[in-house]
Amino acid sequence: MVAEHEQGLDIVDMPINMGPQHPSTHGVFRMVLVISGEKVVDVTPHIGYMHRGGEKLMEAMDYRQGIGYADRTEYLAQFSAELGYCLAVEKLMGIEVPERAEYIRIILTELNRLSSHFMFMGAFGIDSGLFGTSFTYAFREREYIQDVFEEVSGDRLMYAYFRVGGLAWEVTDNFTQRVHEVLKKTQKGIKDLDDLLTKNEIFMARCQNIGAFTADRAIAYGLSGPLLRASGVNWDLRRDEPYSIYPRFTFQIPVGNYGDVYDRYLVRLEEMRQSVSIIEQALEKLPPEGPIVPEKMPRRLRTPPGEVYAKVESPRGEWGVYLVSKGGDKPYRLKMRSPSFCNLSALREMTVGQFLADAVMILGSMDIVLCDVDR
Amino acid sequence: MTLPDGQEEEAQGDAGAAPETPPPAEAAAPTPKPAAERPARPAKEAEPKEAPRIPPPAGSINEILAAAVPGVAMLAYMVPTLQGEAVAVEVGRDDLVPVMTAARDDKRLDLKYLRCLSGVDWQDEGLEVVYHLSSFTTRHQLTVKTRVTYDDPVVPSLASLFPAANWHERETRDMFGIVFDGHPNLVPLLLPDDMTDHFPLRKDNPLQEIEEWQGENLREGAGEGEE
Amino acid sequence: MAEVIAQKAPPATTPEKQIEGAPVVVPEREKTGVEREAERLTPAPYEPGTALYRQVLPGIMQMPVDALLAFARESSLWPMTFGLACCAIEMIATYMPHYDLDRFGIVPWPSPRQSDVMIVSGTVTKKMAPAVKLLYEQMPNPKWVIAMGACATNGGPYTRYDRVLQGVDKIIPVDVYVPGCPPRPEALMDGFIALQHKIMEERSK
Amino acid sequence: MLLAAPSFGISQPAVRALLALIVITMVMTVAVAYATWYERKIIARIQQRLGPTRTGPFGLVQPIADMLKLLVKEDLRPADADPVAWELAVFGIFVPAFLAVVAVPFTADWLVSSLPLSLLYLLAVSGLSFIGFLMAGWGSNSKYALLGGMRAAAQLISYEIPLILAMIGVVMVTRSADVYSIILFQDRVPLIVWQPLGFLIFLTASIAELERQPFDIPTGESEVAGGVFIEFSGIRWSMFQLTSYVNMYVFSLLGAFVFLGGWEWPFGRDVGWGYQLLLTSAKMSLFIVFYLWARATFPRLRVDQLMSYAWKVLIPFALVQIFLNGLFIVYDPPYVDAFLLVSSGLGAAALVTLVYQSVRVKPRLPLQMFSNTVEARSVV
Repeated sequence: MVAEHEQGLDIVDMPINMGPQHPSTHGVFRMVLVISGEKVVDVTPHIGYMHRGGEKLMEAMDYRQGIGYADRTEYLAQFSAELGYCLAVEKLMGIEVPERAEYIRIILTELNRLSSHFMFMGAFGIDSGLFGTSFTYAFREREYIQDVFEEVSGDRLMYAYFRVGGLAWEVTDNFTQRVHEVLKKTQKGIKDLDDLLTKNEIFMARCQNIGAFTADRAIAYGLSGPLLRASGVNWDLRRDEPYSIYPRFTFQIPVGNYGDVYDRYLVRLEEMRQSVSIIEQALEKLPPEGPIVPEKMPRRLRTPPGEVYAKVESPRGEWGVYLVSKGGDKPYRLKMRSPSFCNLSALREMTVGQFLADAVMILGSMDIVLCDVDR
Repeated sequence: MTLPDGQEEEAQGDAGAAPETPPPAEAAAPTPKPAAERPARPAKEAEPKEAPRIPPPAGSINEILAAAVPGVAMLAYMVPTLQGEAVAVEVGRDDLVPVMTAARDDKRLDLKYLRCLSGVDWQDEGLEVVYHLSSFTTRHQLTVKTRVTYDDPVVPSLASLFPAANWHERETRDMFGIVFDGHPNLVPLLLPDDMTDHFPLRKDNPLQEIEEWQGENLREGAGEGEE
Repeated sequence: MAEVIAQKAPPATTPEKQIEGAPVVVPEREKTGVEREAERLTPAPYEPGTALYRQVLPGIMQMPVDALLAFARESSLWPMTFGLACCAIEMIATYMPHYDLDRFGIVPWPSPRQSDVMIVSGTVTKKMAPAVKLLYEQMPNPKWVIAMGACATNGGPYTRYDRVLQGVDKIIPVDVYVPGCPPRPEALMDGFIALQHKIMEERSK
Repeated sequence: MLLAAPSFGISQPAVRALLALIVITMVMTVAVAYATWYERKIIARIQQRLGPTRTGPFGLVQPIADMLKLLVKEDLRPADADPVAWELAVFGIFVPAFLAVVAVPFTADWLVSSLPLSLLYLLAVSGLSFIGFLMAGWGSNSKYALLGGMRAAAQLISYEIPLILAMIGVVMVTRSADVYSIILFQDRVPLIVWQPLGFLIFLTASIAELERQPFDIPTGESEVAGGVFIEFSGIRWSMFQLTSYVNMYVFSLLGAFVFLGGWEWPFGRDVGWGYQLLLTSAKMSLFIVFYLWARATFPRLRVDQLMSYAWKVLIPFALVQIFLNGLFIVYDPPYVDAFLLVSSGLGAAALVTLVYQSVRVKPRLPLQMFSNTVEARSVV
């Protein structure tokens, strides 16, 4: 006869700590998952392990020195961050950027979107279980793009190449021919990754209808970028709040239907193809010569007192800069609205009820950059 | 990238003096350099101290907002954005929630997308919380601001209205000490869990000095690189 | 749950009826968050491991066995998959086809138990420091640390922010410093080669 | 083994078996050490990398260096680990792997001991290893290890059944459970021709038994970060790696002998042990390259998908296979081989299409593309 208390064997939920050091947390992100069996009952994300005060230090630096911090905060889409920062300061100072500098900026930002999405494809393959093959394929292409960035700006990762008012110096003279070469290799790279992952039965089984997120929940949580478009909201800053010279190009904006992990992957894959077409159009229209910095640039950049909220479509979403200035050559307050921070706040609602292995896939599909989350 | 100390001193002094019309209380620049030693700089034209507050043109969304929330004191002015000008509204602290619910639920405004919530530390004019709202259907953009003083930094929380505000409010509390009452889980987000009395982003929190030599006594002979 | 309302200064305890002659009990001031954190940032104790085989065969064939094992250790250095910030992207790039650390026998392993090298690639903030120390202590003994990038060496561009630890050698002993922000993959490989030379010279571990 | 050849003339079988065991352990250790080498080389080549090249010519000294380094690593044991389970876990996994090697006939006259039921013995012994995983998972007292241990137990048990059912199909056709006679049975036609469905089920189940990539959930790197082996370090951990490669050899040999005809098929038995050994290792390496290729290109299945695939797909198909074999063998129609081939081939085709369709059952809407020029209203 089974004793009374033994009949009611209740299953105890086990808290598991996916700690700051874990192969699939894309950096120092910690989440405590409470799981019963394999199902996730509760998720508490802990961030702040990479909070290193980019905003406070930018307040102590003048406008030329602050560009390095924009790079280091969003270290996978550095040109988008620099573009956002420069647009904010130029709007406050009322500077007109010359034509040639605008085109070069757009070409480099879209190339940077390609290299950031390649990094996502590589990391997402590792989360789904591939033993590194997607990483090596993706990084082979990323290295070609980084070669172009290195020839142009002199550094592989931290470019600091955009300056308030235009560019730091002229690009190399075989720039257009080099970019054409890289675009051919990138198209082959996108086709390789597409064949490796998209039609793979196990990959589809692991990604379809996992972590589905409806459109109005996405808007309520302030998601942006591929996550928002995957949920079915047709919103892209390059078209709906056009900045720089994006209205001159024609490209498509992919929007998903189910908002699950597979749609996010497809949206990013489609965005890579669109970026290639944008770069080709920009290369044709690139004026062969012309100034890259306006003639009358003040020696010390001083902004009139005032505030501006400039936003840019970075590969992860809307990367915004809220710049408050009390005059002088230093920003008084500079808040970086990072897309990874807002996308990550919706992790709990996406993951509760899924399996433990899906929690890893959902976190991977968000493509977060930890320095961007903690600034 | 690290700031050369000499240039930083001079920049600190320079920024402190330039913009405000120096009333005596504020004029105490951190390093009172004797004026003679500094090179005489050409007299600069008087820079405008405060941004000009241009009232928004008729028919802009702050009228709809005022109609939706009658009897709320609102100071409205234009704020530049990349696509031109947008409306900013300054609201008192206790009628922040009705304004926000109206902005979100009113069909003509439909501002459902809370883009960014940031705290600004205006030193003597108190702490300010800035909300950037925008809408997908009507393509409106609105900035809502509230001011609180230092000794009573409490702002009603919007976490129930906008789930996006949940993490932003926790971060602003960590950085500025503005307490959002009504917030479901106001535990430190970016700072360690037991640090609730240190606010890094406030203006009175100085940067730390660079230490000359580090890690010399950790391991005997670690420093000299012996053998 | 930390108390919600943040007081600027800890509340002064109201002195009840003071008993004469009783020693005035000064309420020990409740430590602020910063001091509590400073206690957690004490450096990890470094005790060099005593090689097992040296106790088994104390004097016999000392030199060749040392040389052989040092060669074995140097040519199969297993780092831990542990990336902090932007330097982690350059560390990953070094494992990838263009630079391929696998040629040196260097394979990243997920758990600290199976790794010999800890590459600290990125800024060590004061909230992350206890975790880095714990990981260092979990690694089995002949272990080395490579401080990759300016942030791990002395705080780098973020050194003036008070939440950042100025260099990881404040908490764990570092063997090789790789300069750069972020250092190029070739610089990291050079760091590994320098570590290999160091292992060959320092055979006493 | 080598000593069984008449030239050695050692009479007592016990001494001969002991010497054979010693030779087998030596050969297996070296073979396993170089299994790590060529795994890293082949996977690196699939990933367009070079693999170890610096230690010795083509990195040939790399496995020796790894082995030596792990030998002198500090042996850590977590403070609150359960000492009994922790110590015995290594042997719980290590011993069954080497027990299985005893019954494998490498060439016609090279075998440690010829058991009449060697196939049954092989399957039984290789089914023991999940106890070691449970002990390792429970012993190291870490949540990840416990999770990995539970997953390992569930996976190994539920993939043991389709493996055995596939083998029963083979035994019904060859009417004997001894690997030696199964090989002799295939002197004209390898069994894969008559049992393609059995071969497919054996292949999938063997990957699951080895816990290699599509099914490597107990040691899933990205979820449980090394799973069962998370707390083991140094030589203890390398014992686990050693056994996973020994298992890989055993299952490759099993597949080569039972389905591809082993050392018998094209050239027959009397061609001399050199050719036979070459033929066996060629067929074995077919399997090994498939395992490595699967490791480099397949993502990982989720736990419930893995279990449902075993119970709802593999076992029913294996039962159908046995039913068909029984039908044809009992009624013995004139062309029984043709009937076996056709039925099993249809079964295999049905299994492949089921897997292909299982993911595409609900048609997915493709992405909607909005042009950036027209002022598109938002969908919401």
